[in-house]
Amino acid sequence: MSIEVEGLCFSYGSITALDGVSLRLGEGAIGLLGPNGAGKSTFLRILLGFLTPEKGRGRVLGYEIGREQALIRRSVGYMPEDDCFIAGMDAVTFTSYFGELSGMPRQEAMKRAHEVLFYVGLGEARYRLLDQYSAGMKQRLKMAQALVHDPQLLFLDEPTSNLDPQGRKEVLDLIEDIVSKKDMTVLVSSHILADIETLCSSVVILSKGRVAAEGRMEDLRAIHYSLYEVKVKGDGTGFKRELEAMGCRVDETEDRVIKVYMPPEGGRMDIFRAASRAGDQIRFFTKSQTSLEDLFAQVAGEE
Amino acid sequence: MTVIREKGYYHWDGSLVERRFPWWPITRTGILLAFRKKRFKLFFAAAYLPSLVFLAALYISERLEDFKFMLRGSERVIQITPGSFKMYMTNDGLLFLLVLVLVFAGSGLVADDLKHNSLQLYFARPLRKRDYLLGKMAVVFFFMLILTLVPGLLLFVFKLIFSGSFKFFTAYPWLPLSIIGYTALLTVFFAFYTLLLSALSKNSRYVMILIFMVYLFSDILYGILHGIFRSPYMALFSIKSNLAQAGSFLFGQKLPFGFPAFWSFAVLAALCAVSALVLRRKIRGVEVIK
Amino acid sequence: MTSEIATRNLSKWYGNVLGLSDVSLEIEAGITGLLGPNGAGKSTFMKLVTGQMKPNIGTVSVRGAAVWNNTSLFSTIGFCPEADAFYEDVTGWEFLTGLLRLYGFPDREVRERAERALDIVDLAADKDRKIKGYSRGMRQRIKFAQAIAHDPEIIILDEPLSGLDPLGKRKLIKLVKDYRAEGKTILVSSHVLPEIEAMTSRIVLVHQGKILAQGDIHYIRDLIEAHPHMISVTCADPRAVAARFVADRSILKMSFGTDGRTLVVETHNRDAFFSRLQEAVLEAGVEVDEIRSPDDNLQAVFDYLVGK
Amino acid sequence: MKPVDSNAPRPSPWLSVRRVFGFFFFLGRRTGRARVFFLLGLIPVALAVMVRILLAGRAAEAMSVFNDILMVFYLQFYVVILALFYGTSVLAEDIEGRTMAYLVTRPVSKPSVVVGKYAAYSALMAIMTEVSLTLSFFIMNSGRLGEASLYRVFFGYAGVLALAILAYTGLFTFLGSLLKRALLVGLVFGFGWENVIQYFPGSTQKFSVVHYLKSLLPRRPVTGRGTLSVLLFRLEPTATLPAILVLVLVGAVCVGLACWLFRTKEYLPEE
Repeated sequence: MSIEVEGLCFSYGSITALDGVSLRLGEGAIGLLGPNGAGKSTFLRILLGFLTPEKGRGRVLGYEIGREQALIRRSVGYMPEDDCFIAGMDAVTFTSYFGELSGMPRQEAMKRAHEVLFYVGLGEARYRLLDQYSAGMKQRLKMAQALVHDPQLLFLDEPTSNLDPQGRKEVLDLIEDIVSKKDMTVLVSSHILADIETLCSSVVILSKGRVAAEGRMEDLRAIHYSLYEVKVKGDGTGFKRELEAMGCRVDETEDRVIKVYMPPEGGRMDIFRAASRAGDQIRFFTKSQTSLEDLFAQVAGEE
Repeated sequence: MTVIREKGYYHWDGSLVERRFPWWPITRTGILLAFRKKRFKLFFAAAYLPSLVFLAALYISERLEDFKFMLRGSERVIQITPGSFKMYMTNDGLLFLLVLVLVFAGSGLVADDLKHNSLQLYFARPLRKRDYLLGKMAVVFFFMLILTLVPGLLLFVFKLIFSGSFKFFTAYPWLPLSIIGYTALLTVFFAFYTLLLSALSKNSRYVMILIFMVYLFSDILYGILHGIFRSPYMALFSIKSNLAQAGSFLFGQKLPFGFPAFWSFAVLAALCAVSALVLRRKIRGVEVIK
Repeated sequence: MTSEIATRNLSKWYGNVLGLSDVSLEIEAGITGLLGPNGAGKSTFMKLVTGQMKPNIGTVSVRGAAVWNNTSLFSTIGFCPEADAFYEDVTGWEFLTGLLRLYGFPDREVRERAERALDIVDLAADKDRKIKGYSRGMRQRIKFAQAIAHDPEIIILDEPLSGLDPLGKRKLIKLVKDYRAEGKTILVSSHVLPEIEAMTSRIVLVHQGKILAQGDIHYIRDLIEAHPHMISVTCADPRAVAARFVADRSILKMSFGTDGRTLVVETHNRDAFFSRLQEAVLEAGVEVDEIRSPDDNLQAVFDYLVGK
Repeated sequence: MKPVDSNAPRPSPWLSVRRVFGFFFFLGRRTGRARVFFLLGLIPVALAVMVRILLAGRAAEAMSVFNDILMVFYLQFYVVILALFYGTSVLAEDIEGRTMAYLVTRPVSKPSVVVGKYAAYSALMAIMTEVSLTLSFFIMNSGRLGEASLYRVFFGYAGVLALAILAYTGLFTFLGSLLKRALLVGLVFGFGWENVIQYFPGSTQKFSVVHYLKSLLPRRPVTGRGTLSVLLFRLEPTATLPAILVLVLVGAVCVGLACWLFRTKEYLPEE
């Protein structure tokens, strides 16, 4: 059990950020979700000991928050959400500098810095000054400094924001590779749900400072009624009329995806029969699981 | 046995060590960054000018005969005494150049970390606030000592070399100690002074103005107050006068201002205490915005 | 359609860093997605269109008029910068009204426009709080508000969705589409591909300062004939379905997923394949879980063009 | 091609300068730094009160103390420091803070941004310094409030101060648009060159702003205590009118150059 917290409460003056959060998080990649201001960053900062909770206590990697904070920080890598770097420095010095501050001997830190910079895809740009780094490159640099001292636990706050597609793929592959080795736990807080879906095996959704939903990805996403999403060649009016004739509820999203709510007795093959009757060609067909986005909206309740 | 290094993440086989001086990397990097700033080397070199002038004076005082032709008018024979060391150490020119070096090297010490909010990177490490502050202060220690203590001791040694005897040392054995004492006082004070101002704002340009303004203003304030009240205690307002008073005491010379040197030490210590308090409150892992 | 923004062999570099090289582009009304990896030149292009940078070679013009130092043009352009940079000590209201006054609107109109813009991005409740105290999402929304408060005809958005949570993103995407409906011209750059796909299918792919492709995503997709289309079919017995296609000449390659339930087919003629697939499924009576074409989205087009 | 609709608001240059002025005058007052500088300005007032108590009755001496100590404080320290900070930040502030995009994409010409900000910060400085000057002047001369000549002298001082603000702020605005490390160069100029040049006889003094300011002071600051007095003894004043002209010219030319530079150069933090 890498993280256990009991009844965490914290508020910034009048705004309550965390209102009694109790969690037991295990190994692998855990997604931390929630609308702006739900308390995600506050939760991470409490685990790191930047903020002391008003009520409640917790243990990270077995060390008590607050009392054994130095031990926690030695084995945790933190990648903050907002931009942070040191002007006038190049990437290698920057990364090895923070490696040293984590307790690595200087030569080791320098060697490891080069290695880690290649992992995050900054291999060629590692000698350039940070002032000339684009937002995406600074993002990867933050990842590098979180990995340099080889932590057991990684806190990633918005790891893929302002990364281009190639960058995002590389960072996601890197995180997946780290998680696959099963000896490092990663807590990912992100707004890009597609990333959480690819990365995480279990998810925690915070809303207004409380745990709105928690559990393994599959359990949360199973839904009871059968909903299918279909795209056909052409506008599909014939197809929709056929479906309604069979008693299905049909509606269409703006990017021409037809949502078919199939009554319990109907089978999915009826959809294909309806299409061939209407002479329309099905080009996209899937049995819809609640996508994380709907789950997010449903749980966070603002939809 | 062929081993193919797979692409992907590898662990680091070393182990983290509990270092005796966790703040040392901060100092080393701070100094490195200062030297990388454009035109800093120029200011740094300029700060050595006063010591070169003093060195020349030393040389001339030993070789009076060769320079007779130059000194035809002035009867005053250049005699090097601890007083002249004190005069060198506390003169306006040197302090002005030291402040310029402070403005250049010290303004960004904390301000840049606040501006680029990299404090959270520092404190996500097993680093105590004390280590962070000590590391940053040691950057100022380095520049102040290398511009005051090192030349001071060297000049003392040159005095012995030029005069070819240890007479000077036997006459004033305590002089090196005063040099060390005074430069230590100066260094600690300027470290607290610079860090306090550097922590007050994210904008390092504003900090540059502050470092320069507060130092100069304190002296002008003394000038004005003295003009009005004619009482020596007004010198307590000026940083430069306090340093001069404390320096004279440490060099065993006549005190330039008519009050016990203890007061100057007290004022300097009080400023350092204020700075420590503000720094403890201002440096936090993360800017908690209400 | 008349082009709102037009550039002719536009090139820009600063120092020896290449920004854009030889870009000729026409952007009509509606939403155009500007896409490219880090440092591809997206921000450079947007800065040239909003007159913050001077082109080294070539021209950039909005509605026929050159942009550099042409201040009369700027009242019809709204720009939402990427940087998270503000006048931190003022409140949202003061920030918005301060900038609106630069247009020369009378005070009453400034207040009206500010209120309307704040309602649109639903920051009305926080208008008297200092921007210093805003969360990342709120800062992004106030930044969007200042880009549309003066009701410009042309809206340039550099990474408008970064830092917003999914609900904030949905609202902003809907808002941008409303502006399209009003006939405005919107140029949006974003790194997160699904966001661009949700907003528009008209994209401009930029890479290393050059235009790789421009037009409708699906049109581009079909244009790239050299690259066969991939279709994945997940069902109980993929081999039964595959057996029907072995003889079909238009099928280039077939492969089976490791989970033993998916059949992935590569073909030039998607049309023919889909119609035959429908018959095959019905005749074989195979329960189909999913039919998808994995490379019909932006990511795939992008990877293909960028030469992955 | 849809024509650029003429009704789109396109403020006249004068209106846009006024609007930029309004925005930054408001913004300047809002920052914490303005309060710090304002407090600094109140210190001379406190000193004036002390002097008033001490020199009760000896009006002539009060005037000389005011002229030699307080005016020198204003002209050679307070205004220079303010001008140095506000002048260089006319451009550097928006570039470093990356808020330039908000200004440049508005229908206000770049020169009007420079002039508007220059005027806003000069006005801000004027408030800080003139309030302090007025208070300290009338406190120190509270005995002679009846005399008409007192007010003429006061307006003389206020005028010199205003000219100092215009000239120095203009100069440092120009420096800010030219150099990246304008503040340091400004420091060396404001406190190095301007002080040292007093020693040189002859026309070299003409190359410093403070010379013209001091030539305009109603009473030649001859005596005086404190470290600055030693620097004054070599003053060969220029006549009043040319001095005013030079000061105004320095301010105007520098701001003009800053506008021209800002208009032609692209001001972007290196991408």
